[in-house]
Amino acid sequence: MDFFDDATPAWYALAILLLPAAGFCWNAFTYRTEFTRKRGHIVPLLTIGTALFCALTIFKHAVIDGDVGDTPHAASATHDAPAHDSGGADAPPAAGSLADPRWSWSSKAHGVVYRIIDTGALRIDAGITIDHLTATMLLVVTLVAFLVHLYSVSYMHGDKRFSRFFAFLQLFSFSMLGLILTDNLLLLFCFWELVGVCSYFLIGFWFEQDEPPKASMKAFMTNRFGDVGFLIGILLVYRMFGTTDLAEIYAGLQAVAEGRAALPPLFGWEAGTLLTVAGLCLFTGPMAKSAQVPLHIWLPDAMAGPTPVSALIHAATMVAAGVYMVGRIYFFFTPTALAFIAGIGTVTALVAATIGLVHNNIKKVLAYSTCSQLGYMMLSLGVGGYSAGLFHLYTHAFFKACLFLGAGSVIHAVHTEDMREMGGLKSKLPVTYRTMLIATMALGGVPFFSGAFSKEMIVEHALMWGWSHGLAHMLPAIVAIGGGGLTFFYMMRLIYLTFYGAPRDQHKFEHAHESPPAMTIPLMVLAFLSFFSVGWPMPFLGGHKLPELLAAPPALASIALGHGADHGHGGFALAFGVLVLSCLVIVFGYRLYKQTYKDRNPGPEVWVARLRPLHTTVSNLYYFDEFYRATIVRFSYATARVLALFDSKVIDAIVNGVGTVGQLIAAGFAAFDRIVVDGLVNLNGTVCHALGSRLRRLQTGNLQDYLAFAVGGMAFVTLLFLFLA
Amino acid sequence: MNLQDYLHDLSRIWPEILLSVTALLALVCDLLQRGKDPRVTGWVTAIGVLFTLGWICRDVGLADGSLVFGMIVHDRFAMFFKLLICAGTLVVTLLSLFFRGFQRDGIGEYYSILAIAAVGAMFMVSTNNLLLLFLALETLSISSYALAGFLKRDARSSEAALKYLVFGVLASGAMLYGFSLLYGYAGSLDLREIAAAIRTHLHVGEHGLSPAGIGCGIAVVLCLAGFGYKVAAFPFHFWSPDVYEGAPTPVTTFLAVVSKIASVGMILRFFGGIPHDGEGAAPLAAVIAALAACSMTFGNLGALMQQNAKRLLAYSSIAHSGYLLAGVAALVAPSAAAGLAHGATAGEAHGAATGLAHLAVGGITGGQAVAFYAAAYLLMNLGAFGVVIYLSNRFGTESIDGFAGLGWKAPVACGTLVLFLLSLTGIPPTVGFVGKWYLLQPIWSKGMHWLAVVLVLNSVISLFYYFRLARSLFLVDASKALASPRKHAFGTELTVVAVTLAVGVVWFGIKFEWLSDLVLSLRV
Amino acid sequence: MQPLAGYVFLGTAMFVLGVFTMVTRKNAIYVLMGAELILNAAALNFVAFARYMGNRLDGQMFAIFIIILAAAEAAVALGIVLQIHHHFPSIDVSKPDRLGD
Amino acid sequence: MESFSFWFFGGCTLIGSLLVALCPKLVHSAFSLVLALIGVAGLYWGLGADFLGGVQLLVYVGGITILFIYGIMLTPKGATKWSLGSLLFPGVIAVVPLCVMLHLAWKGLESVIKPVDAGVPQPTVDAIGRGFLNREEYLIPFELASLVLLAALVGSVYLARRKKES
Amino acid sequence: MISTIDSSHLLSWITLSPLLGVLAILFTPREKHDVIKTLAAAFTGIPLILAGWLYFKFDQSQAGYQFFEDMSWVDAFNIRYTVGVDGLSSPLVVLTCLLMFFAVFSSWNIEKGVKGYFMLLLLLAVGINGVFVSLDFFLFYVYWELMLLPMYFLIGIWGGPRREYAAIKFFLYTLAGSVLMLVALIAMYLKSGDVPSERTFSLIALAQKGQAGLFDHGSTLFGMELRSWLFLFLFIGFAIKVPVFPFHTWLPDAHVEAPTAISVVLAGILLKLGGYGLMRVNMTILPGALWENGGPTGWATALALLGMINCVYGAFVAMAQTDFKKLVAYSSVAHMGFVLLGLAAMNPNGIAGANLQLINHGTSSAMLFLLVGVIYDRAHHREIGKFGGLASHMPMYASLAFLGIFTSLGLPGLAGFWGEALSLIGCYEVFPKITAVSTIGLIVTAAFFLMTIRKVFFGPKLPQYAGFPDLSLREWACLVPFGLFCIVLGVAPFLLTDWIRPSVEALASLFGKS
Repeated sequence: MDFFDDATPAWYALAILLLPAAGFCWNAFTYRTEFTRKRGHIVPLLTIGTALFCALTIFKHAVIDGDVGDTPHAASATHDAPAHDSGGADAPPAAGSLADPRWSWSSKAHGVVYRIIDTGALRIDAGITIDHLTATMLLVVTLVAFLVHLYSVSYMHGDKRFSRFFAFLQLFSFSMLGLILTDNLLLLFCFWELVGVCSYFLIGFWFEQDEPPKASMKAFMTNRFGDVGFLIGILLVYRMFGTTDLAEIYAGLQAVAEGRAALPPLFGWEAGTLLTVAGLCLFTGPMAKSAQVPLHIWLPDAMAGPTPVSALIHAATMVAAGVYMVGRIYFFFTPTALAFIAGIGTVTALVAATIGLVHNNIKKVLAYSTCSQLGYMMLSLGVGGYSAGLFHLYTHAFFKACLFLGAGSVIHAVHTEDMREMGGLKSKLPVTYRTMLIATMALGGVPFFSGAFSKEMIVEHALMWGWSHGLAHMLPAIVAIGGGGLTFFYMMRLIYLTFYGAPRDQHKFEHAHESPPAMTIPLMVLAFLSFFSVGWPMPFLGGHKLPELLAAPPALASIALGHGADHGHGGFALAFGVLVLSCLVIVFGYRLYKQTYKDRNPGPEVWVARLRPLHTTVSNLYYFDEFYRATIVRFSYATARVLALFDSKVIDAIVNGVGTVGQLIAAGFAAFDRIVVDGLVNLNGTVCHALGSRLRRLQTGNLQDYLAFAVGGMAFVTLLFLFLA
Repeated sequence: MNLQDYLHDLSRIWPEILLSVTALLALVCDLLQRGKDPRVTGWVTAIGVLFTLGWICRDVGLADGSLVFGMIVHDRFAMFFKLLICAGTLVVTLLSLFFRGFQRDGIGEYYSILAIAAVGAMFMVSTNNLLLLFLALETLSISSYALAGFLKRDARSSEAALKYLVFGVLASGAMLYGFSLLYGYAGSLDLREIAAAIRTHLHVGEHGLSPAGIGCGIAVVLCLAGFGYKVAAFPFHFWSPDVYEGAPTPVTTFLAVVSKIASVGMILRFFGGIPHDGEGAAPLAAVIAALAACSMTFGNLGALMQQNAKRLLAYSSIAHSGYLLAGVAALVAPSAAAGLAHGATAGEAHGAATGLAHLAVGGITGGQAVAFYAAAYLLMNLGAFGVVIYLSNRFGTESIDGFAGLGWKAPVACGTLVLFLLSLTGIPPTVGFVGKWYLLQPIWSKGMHWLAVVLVLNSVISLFYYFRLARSLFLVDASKALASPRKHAFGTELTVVAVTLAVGVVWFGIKFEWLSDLVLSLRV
Repeated sequence: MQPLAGYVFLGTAMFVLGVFTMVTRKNAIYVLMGAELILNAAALNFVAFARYMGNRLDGQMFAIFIIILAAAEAAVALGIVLQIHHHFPSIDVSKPDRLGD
Repeated sequence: MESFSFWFFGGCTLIGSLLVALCPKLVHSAFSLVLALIGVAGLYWGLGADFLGGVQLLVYVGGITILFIYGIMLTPKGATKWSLGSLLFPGVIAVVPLCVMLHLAWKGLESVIKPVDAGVPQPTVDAIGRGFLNREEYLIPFELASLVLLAALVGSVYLARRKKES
Repeated sequence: MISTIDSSHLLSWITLSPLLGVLAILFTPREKHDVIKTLAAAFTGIPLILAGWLYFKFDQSQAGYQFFEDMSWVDAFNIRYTVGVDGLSSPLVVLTCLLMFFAVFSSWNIEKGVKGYFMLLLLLAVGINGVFVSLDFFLFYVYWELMLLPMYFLIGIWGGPRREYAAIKFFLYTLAGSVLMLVALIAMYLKSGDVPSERTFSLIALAQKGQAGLFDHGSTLFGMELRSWLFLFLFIGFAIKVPVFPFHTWLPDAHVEAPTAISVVLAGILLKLGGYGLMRVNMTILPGALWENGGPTGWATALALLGMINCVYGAFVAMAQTDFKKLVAYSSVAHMGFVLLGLAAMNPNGIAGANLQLINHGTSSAMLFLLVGVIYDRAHHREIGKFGGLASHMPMYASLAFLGIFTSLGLPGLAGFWGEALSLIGCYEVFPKITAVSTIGLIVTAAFFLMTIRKVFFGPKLPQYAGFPDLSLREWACLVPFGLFCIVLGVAPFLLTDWIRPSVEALASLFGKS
């Protein structure tokens, strides 16, 4: 029986999803027990291991075996092509029906649905979608997560909150997997925020120190900015399609693209503007989560968290969730929105890479590298390299995790993160060194390493896009190519400063020793994955390369606006050209590195001196933090303070004052007197009291005054009478 | 002269007769024991008043609206107010009996004068003749002057009496002059004819008021001076804080409750004839509404900073006069519906608004609302003064600061005080709330929306000072209490009185159907 | 027959002068005398109106009761004035001002 | 004759009242009050209220004035400070609006009241006496008046009584 | 409108059984603290059990009123004792019973004036539940005001240093609002019929008449038509309770000064009364004031604008607070803004969101106040700046605090999210710009809560807090149920939305017609 014929995959997926959740609960509720405190890693390892197994199963059936005979969900009844035949990436959609030609499996078709909410208007039926992208992501996440779990057993050994660390890792795994599995935009948002919170707690794991709490808050707040944009995007989408279910959104947009429906008029905007704005709103989420300029500032700071966390969350998975999300709703982006995405990706790739050149903190260099690579991915998605971007996500996850874990191993050995205190560790940490070198090669895009495949695809797409859009649009391609050199340079600089040369801190050097197997085994596995690439046509993939299976959906938004999918596959010539170009750039990067660091001719100091203003700017991270601090942060605090003052001094007073009729009378009574506005409530100095005391002056105690008042009163009443009559 | 008629008429004023006899008995009793033990006199009076009260209760159903002795109306309205007056007098008598300042020899006459004052009050609400009205009013006033000065050793009591007297003489003189003018206008001493004259003259035509209308209005304004003085309404209220503070507390209670309720009854009698078939006296209503608004505002604002509990209650009672007058304004105002009906279907509205149907059409009238509020006011103010007497008896202080923390030392009495204050503020489930609710209905339906808003906002202001009392009593720790309890302070007796009234306040706040039905059967 | 206006004028004058006396003179006896003027003004009005509305009796009756009440009032008033004189060795009505805000 | 009596007694009343208000010396004022009250009594006679005039003379001139004179004796000499300046402001405040009010009131009344000349008034003693005792007329006021007087008597006695106990 | 008529008087029992407790405590000697506390627990427990019964017996497919009781009260004015619940009120009744029960438990350490305290607390329970179940406006009003006095004394006697000020401020503000409501109540009553026998206080009848347009064509007063006056008066009455800017300033004072349990009740339930009232009275009886000629009126826009101001303003002001409790109080202002936004939307999503927000805020803010209470009991101050490193000293406390705070800042998966999201989704359909601006509130809310976490829980251990014990069993038992609610309602919001859906749809169906 075919795996995807019944609801079985849903149970596997649910196991993947819920086992980590159960692990979290176990660790959270038993954290006082001796077992959990000492052996808090056992249950998490079991759950994540099982999840890995389930993910492998799904991957096997969906990708390797291609057990996809089941009819896909939604409006794809017309589509009966087997998944493998979806063939070349970015193939133009068939004319006529714009149904998603890609294979996908939905648990809803098999009755596995969780109706989470139904207000009568908004109905969220949570289901599970599995397609090639999902299956791949599941595998990546569970695998890296498992390895990081394993690594942490040793790395976090002896930490007083050992079990809690695993609890949060579990919670994170749960959220991340949920993010991947869900088929609903709003639920995606939910998991999106949840991973953010896990990240928050894990960054701030060592909260006694000064740095982590600040970094964690910064991370959460920056993400919150993005999330709010995301949420507004969801609101717009809901307003347009009346649903947040991805398949239904797809169907809705499909109807628009096929001319069967029209978008509701909103704000008087036409459909293109509307879709672009919605797309850009949605994109603010990924911008923050995937650390794109200008919302990238949190990622380097997030390195304050434990290194396994950096590897898992801030390198391999969570930060890539933005890219994944853009891929998930790829059909929704208009050309304008995509161009914007490409632009952001380009800037990010460049900016982060340049910062990576000058930083001395090993983890931060890696962080900026991550940032830069995420920029690559966005760039790729933006220029239409759907499969390239997602494939880069896949390769990057492994080699960057490897690098981080390696860095962790180094830090574990020398107890510093500053590369200026390292050097010469090659001999002391051979395994770490070798694995990291392999990962560096992969990251640098050295041919035959995994990174090379994805990177070249990106460059290829960027070139194609630039070619078809005009010269100004070549910038992404230029950055993509040039960035390769920068990347290789700063990575080699990292390797050099860490492992080569003479030890710069003898004391630390002497105490350094290779990490235990629990740490080195994950390193080796990841190094293997960095080298061994499914970028090659794989026999177990039926002779396909993995990226070919990650086919882009029809660009519905573009079609709806009358654009065709306007660039196709580049062909072998281009691919070869790019390969050559990349090699040249890498060689250039290596030359630069060799000249500067190996030969010291001229040494880095000279470069620094020569490029002083540039270096200052870059090493100050382009003053992003300062800018935000001076504007948004300061503005918020100032607003808060001003409003609080306003609240206590003005609103309170006005309401207190006006709330009593007293104020009105007081205006007449005490025009010449100080108008006291702190109201009826304050015992002294209220309007009413001011009035009251003025009234008291009438009550003199002198009888004849009273008589005069009474006579005056009669006159007053008479006047009143004459006036009112 | 037919003896049968004579006896018939007499039988209709049995309560007054009984009370007069009580007064005489009290006097005789005092004389017999040579003024030695005033408490015996007091109990005699109390029993007499109680007996009268019982008689009134028995007679409420018999009221048929007939005219006896040519000038006394024997109707439900009169009986209702007599009931209130008598009940009030009974409680005042009891409070006097338990008042520490009255526990000495030689004041037996007090009870006698009190009873005579009550007789005057009863005639005030039951007559439809200007002469008897004035006479009854003066009976009440003159007795009250004497009562206010009854603590001869206390200079403040004498001062209060003097102020009450002089102010009273001026105000009632002005009223009397107004009466004389109204006599000229109406050509009669009969209140119904006077009311008809007011209605006729105060009709605003297209060219405004006629000279006669203005003159008649001024005459009414002069009368209002006297009425305003009696109920302590702005701008004729100046005497009241001083007198309330200076007079012996039971007398203050009498002035604030019985005298005021009787005066309100009198005002209703006086103006009750004005509304007729949806017509009224718009300018007069406007004047009364303005006075009402001023009274409540001045009373409430004046009360804010008072230190003496009695003085505070005096200002509060000014404010309550404002509330009552607001109801009177609603009574006098021409009905909004009638104004409409004149334009459209005058005939229908005319037909529907006549006779008994006036209840059905207009809902509750201003007069009925005032009557209900008067009942509510009776309960809650008697209660409040009762507890003030309790506190001054037991702890020797009348100042709000002096009350600090006493709530913890006398939780029951002070708890009931909070309840009375709640009722005075007009918060459910107390009778004060129901009263306010009653008042607001005719005010709103007569189109005086602004007055309704002013009224409710005033009740918010009033909360502030009422709850200064509550704050002082309960929000201060018992350990910080300055006053210490005294012996022989009639604590239990006064507590029983207070609790009884408190039960009434809550009972009529929840099950007010009986009272409501009674009030709705009043023809005002 | 003498015009009614004359009597009303006299009444008005007495009333106004009475009020004037009450408001301005400090001596309690003056104040009470002012009160008597006011009462007499009203009584004169009653009698005059009764006469001019056809020799009616009710106005006169009213006047009689006014006199009775004036007497009663004066009696009580003097009692109170005595008290005041006892407590504040004076019968100046502006002296007692212990009560008041 | 009627005219003369009106002018004479009216003049007495007016001058008496004025002097009451304005005389600096208490004794003079008291005697002016007597003059004014006698004037009023005369006016009553002129209006045909013979009994009332008598009562006015007896009760007021004979009774109330005596009370006042008793009160005057309480007053220390020279205690009645008095100057025009101190009177002017409250006086004007009190009197002018009152005059306007009463004038307007009279103007209105004048337009309404229809003088009916019912001829020369008859002696009223008999009618008044019957009225006091007639069930339909003034019996109740009459009885109530007795109560008032009782209360006033008791009250004034109590108030005026020197404390025995002290 | 009426689905089931109840002969078991379930709602009356729920509402009035605490009164029996008041009586029982009244006759208990003052010194027997434990007996009094047990009695209070028992007489809040009984309604809680009955509320559970209510939950299970409630037919979630019906939009009409269930457990309906109707008795005559004052015939002359057609005042009746009418109670019943629908989907809008029944969750709030359950919430009330729950919170009152826990309020009793979290008051267990009260030592001063125990007898009075618990009597007033029980009286408060009567008032609150009464408002939720009343279907007669007069009865509604009576219960509405009944709450004031107990609250005044509970804050005024057992509160913090400025308790007197806070208590009277609370009392005055609320009374000021409710008297205007009284005026509107009377105006509606008088307008509801030409003769007294036709006039009614029944919310059901008034709703029918109002929906038929009875109040739409009234006389104009001072340039505003009667309907607008009615709406304004009622709105002010409810807005003060919500509280809506600019009537909110009583709230921080009252919350800060009130003892913990009372803050819990105040934030957890009392604020809900405002939102509930807006739905039950303003929207149901005067739909025409909000939606006319196929579009929202100025009132609806004003509602949304005020909601926006609440969200943003409340959050910013909260950010500037240094007192933990005050911060939580202002966060309530921000949160209630979402209720207004949801109600202004007048569509199923918005109204459902508002209702969810009511319930969720009821649990999360209650939890936060309990949490503040815990730390105040130990440190005797609430200055955020003076704390630090509490996560090390009191891990269990910190965990629950994180749960509460993240619920409050609207983390998906926890209760707070759904209310906010649905309100925003709903409101976005009608007032997109206002909604977009309101989301600033989300950011600022996150900012100040995270700042609080950083300052209070994170950072190095401070010696002065070294000896602090973690949660006691009683505290734990009070907090954990709320935590569970936060999670359960977060992952299973359908438990609530299914419950309220028919009523929400019925309410929403009044609007949106052109």
